[in-house]
Amino acid sequence: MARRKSGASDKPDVEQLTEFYRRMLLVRRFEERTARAYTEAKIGGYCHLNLGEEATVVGLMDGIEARDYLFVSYRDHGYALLRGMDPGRVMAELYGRSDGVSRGWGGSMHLFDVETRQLGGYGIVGGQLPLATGAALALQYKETDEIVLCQLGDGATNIGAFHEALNIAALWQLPIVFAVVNNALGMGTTVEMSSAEPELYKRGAAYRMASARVDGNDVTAVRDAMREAAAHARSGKGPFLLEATVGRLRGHSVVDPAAYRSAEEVAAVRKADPVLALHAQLQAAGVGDESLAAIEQDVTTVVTKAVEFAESSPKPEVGTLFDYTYASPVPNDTRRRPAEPLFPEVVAK
Amino acid sequence: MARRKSGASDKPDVEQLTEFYRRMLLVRRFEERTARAYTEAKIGGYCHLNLGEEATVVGLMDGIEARDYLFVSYRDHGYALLRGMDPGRVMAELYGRSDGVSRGWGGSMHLFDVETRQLGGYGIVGGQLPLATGAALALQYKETDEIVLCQLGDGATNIGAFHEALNIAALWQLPIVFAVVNNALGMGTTVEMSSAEPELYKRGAAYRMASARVDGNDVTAVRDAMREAAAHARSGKGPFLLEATVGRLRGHSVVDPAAYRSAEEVAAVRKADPVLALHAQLQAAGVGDESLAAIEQDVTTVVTKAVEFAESSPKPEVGTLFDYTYASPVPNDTRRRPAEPLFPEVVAK
Amino acid sequence: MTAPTDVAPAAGTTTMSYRQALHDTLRAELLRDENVLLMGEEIGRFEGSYKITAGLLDEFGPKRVKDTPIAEEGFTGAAVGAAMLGLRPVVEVMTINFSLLALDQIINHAAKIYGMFGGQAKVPLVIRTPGGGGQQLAATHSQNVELFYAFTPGLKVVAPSNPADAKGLLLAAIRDDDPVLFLENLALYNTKGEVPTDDTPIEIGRAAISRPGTDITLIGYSRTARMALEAADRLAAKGFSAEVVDLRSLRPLDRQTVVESVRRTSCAVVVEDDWLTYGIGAEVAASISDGAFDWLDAPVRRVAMAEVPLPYAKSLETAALPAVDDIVVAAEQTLRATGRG
Amino acid sequence: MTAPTDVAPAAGTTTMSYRQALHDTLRAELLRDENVLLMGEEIGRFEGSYKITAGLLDEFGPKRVKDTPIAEEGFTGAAVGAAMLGLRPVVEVMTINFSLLALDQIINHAAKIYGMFGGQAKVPLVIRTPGGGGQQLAATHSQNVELFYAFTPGLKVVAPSNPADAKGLLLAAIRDDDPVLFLENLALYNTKGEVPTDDTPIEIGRAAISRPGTDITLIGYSRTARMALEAADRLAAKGFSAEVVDLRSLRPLDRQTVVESVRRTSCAVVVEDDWLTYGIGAEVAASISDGAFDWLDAPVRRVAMAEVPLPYAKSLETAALPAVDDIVVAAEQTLRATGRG
Ligand SMILES: Cc1ncc(C[n+]2csc(CCOP(=O)(O)OP(=O)(O)O)c2C)c(N)n1
Ligand SMILES: Cc1ncc(C[n+]2csc(CCOP(=O)(O)OP(=O)(O)O)c2C)c(N)n1
Ligand SMILES: [Mg+2]
Ligand SMILES: [Mg+2]
Repeated sequence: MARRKSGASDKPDVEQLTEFYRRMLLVRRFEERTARAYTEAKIGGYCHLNLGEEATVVGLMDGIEARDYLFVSYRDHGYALLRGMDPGRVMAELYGRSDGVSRGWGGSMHLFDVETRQLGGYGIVGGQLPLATGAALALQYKETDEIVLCQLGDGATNIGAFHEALNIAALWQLPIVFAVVNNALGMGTTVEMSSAEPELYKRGAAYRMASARVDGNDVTAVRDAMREAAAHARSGKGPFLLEATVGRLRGHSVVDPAAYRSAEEVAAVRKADPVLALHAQLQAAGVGDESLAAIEQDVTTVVTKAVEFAESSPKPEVGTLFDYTYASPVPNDTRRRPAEPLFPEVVAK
Repeated sequence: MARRKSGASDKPDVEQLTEFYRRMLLVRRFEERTARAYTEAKIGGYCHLNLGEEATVVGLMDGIEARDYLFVSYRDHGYALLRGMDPGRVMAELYGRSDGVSRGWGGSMHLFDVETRQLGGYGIVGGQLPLATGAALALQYKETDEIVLCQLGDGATNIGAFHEALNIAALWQLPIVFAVVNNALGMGTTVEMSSAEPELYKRGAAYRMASARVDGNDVTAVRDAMREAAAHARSGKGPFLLEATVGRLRGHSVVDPAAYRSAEEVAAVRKADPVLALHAQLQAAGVGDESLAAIEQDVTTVVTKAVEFAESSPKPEVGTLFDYTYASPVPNDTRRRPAEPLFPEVVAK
Repeated sequence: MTAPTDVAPAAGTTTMSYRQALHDTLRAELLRDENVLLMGEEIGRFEGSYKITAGLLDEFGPKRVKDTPIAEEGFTGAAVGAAMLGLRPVVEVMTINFSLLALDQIINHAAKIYGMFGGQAKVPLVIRTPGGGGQQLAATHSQNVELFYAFTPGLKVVAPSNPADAKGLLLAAIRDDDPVLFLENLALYNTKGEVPTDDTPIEIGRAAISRPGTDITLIGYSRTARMALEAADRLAAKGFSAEVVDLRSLRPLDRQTVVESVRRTSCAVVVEDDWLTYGIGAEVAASISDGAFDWLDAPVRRVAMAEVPLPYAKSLETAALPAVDDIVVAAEQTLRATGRG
Repeated sequence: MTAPTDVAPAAGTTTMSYRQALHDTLRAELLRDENVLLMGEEIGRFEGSYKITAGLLDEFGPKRVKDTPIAEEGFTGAAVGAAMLGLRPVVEVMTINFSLLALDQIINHAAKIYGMFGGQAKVPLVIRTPGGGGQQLAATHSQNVELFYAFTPGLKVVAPSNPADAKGLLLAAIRDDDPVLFLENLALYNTKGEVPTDDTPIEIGRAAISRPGTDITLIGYSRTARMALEAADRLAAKGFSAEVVDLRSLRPLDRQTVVESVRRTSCAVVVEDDWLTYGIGAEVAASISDGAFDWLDAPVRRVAMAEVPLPYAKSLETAALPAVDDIVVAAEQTLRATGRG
């Protein structure tokens, strides 16, 4: 399939677009706040933001159903928010607090919530692909009409797990959509430096897998493409490879100044900023500045409350350190802190 | 590119074909003798034969130059013979003797010879692909006009290393040809059960890599296709993916009775036997039965001598056990046999 | 239901091979729980590289017995994902050497998912795979790398040495909610033994004293536990009473049973099929020195592979691998060092 | 040329960071030998995830400094193949966690090629990779799995703890004809020290006594060797003289230096950044118990990570990782057990 745009036939529905705007703005403001918290050392580890990818995140999330399962990369905050996780619990996870969605064990890269069926954030590039494929196998096995959406970055299409997972998914005709969010960069390496076929959706051909590319700055186009891909997978036609082209507004992670990017490149990405573009589109469609400001206000309140919640959530107790090694209890598990001897009775003697 | 046959324009040269026949027959008789030696327990481990693949092996080996490098899978005996290794030393390797091409350390799956530039036989499916890609990188780095030929089986196209290696080779435009010998089977699993795109040469598309399929039972067609692919790689146009379709005359390895194959399947493969077909073609072209019998005789002599050489070659001395752990000497290497203590002085005390 | 009269009659046993015990247990578990499925290369149409799954595709069909492409990382990872959604996949990795291609999915994913997400998702997965040298398969096909899994918290690792344990531990592994690496051994498949007819799992994490003795403790697992029993026979003929501890579980490691045995015997030999330096035996030896420090009369000896990439040639391969003789020699030297030999 | 007058003047030193020592050595080796090339993810345009290769792409161009796709197995294996043909690639694997994706190429190929083919092809390859927890990177990004490489014959594994060793061992690794796993550590990159200005490699396979002492031996490598020095300072303040052994090389392991130290001090604490059970320290402890059996006055203590997938939350991460305090506590308990504390 060729590149897709939201066509003239899909009359933009202002109410719907306004709602999309609200969601995109939530991601935008949440991520900006996250960046600040990171520089204030409230958040540790690696921290990757969805800034610039808001239209894609919102479009993908609107294109699947609540009963579907989601596996994403470490660039996962926006998905979590739009899957319906409580922003406070998402922020608490970034803060490493016990009310975090992953109880503080995962952090920014590992947002997981059984309720909303986002089965992780994964920090190993490509690691989520075999898992998501297996989840789709379980759905096929159980004969449900649920599907799996597996998000990945452009750089992840070069790793072996991509090939193995897509081949298996296509071979077994599994109900899964692989969504490549192509922001044209790994960390600082461009997609052309990494992929011998930089039009990534074309890689579906190696598995006879249906595929398409969509403009990831166009929220409606992404939503529509996602719906089609989901319908394809849900109807038993097998997996689908969807590529959304987006821009990355900041560095690879919060700490990356992105010195390797040219001024023109940065300017082009800024120019295509999907949040600003939608703001302008709504203004042009007659949505008043007050309405837009009210949205801004609502979103700011949500983000502020999320931070307050995170700040006040307790740090995990050291006594819980050995609570999550095994799900089935087992004798002789070694539960000692670093200075503790294996045989205290021998040491005490 | 589409499937290739040796065209009417390439008038079959009887002398050339007779020579090809001699080589194919060498592989055939060597492998039959190997099977016998294996059942006589002269050869250990796993043992995979080229029976049915003779036209492809001969065609590929005739299509590259002596200065080119070769990496192959564990199904490697025929390549070794046609690369010009001494059949006695090849058989000695299968016997695990010190005159073996790999000094008895590798066995059937690991035939290696620096002289003839066959840089291994590899037992890990797909393991040779990154290595071969790196060898091609070295050739490009050194600006030689040599190329690498990397042979693999159809089953190997599903493993991650295939994807990573082909992407890197194409991205860096390396001088390498990947030759997939598609015998339609992994061990007992068919190519359709394993590859979502069973026309394997089409997988080149995922890397914008030139590719073609050739009838692997047609020795001239394989030779021609290999020459074209090699010329492509040698001229700096980047890698090439060549697929040769063949039949497997026996089980996956010597011990496999292949009970999973239908009688019709086996009959079809037997009917297409490239050695018998070329024999008939030569007869039809007027080559006399005496000449053909003389070839048979020569080949039998070579194989018989190879076995004699192997039988008489000494077994590796136990004293050489620690000779090949490291190329650069190093202090404190642990060189002990299983019953030896680490600190003999403490035990002796 | 728990009234004394309901107690089952003492279970009978049948003689069968290690292979048969595995096959029958897989079949029984497929029958018992429809969430159990088998996945792996060549397990269906080819009936398994070592024929453990023979007949199961015919009986259960391709939904329950899935032939996979050659894609260790892909299908092992898919099994992890399927387990997250409640299936109970039993994966066969053809030999432990090939498991290295799936290591990221096993160590970075299967072992991490329960903990890294704060206990939200279980991974009830079994990975069956044989180790073992001695078949002239050369350096890349003869490794014993169970260490990599035994080292990793979040995984459980079991290594049965006989048909009864193969059955009991496989039952436990399949019914466990954590990822279990189930180590088999090429050299054990044809060995025979008595197997209980009833379906009682063996608790993961407990060693067994497979032969009681008083003079020295021999410790092994998988093939080497069997070798230790043979060595104990030979030592008995020489007048020494060796106790044999079969670790059975490598993670968790039952240090207590090992240490208590050595506290009784005062000396020990650890037998392992992997390389000595950093091998499984290092932990066993260190734990003994730790927990039985005041009881030990001689250093703990380790009998292990020579530290080389295993050669193909039979002469060299045999020289590199531990044999029963080696255990006897090491035990005698150790007994001598204690002054009792 | 070897006349006494030709002896070089005693080399000077410069203070620099561990990062700088690595950077400068890579640069010097690129200048010295045109067969040396660097490969890895983000080492060029991005200048390295931890900036070790900053500026090198600009200086040497894309032929010598190759940015690779995200394909650990592919590019590591390509480096092995290039090494077989005489190049001397220095690969950067961004963190040791990701090396698990290349394990097949490292263990089944790089480590096997010289032996399995009877010594016909050398693999002069260096794989540089940092380990280390403590950065709140959570379970999959905080592992210390050097064990996997240290266990494997055919590989050499070095683990410098200070800038001087970083330089000397990197020189040795690049000039060595075998595959060398060069372990760095996230927590060491910014540490400083004196680095010799001359280009003398440090022999692989030898430990160093980084601080002599008489009462107890503390043993570490990489970050933990540095921690052991700090612990020795603290112990000195309490009146104990601790000797510190920095292993420097994990394979080969210099047992002799360790054991001789313990024969002098009669007790030891091993400090490691990995999980205790089956960790690097198990071999060190077992070797000591083996070689210094009659000299040891107390069990060898191991200070190591708690055996859990490392949590993200700072409170839990700190509780799970070894600290200098832990070494001091273990050393004091050990000294007390010897009756000297
Ligand atoms: C297997 C593995 N290799 C390397 C890394 C380090 N790494 C983290 S993110 C990243 C770039 C990924 O790029 P892409 O897939 O395009 O995703 P994006 O960050 O652009 O969303 C790299 C190399 C990793 N986490 N895992
Ligand atoms: C990574 C890995 N997985 C599995 C195996 C076991 N195995 C050996 S050969 C083989 C089938 C390979 O089929 P194909 O690539 O078509 O080659 P053929 O044997 O047909 O020449 C398998 C699964 C292996 N050696 N390596
Ligand atoms: Mg990207
Ligand atoms: Mg095949």
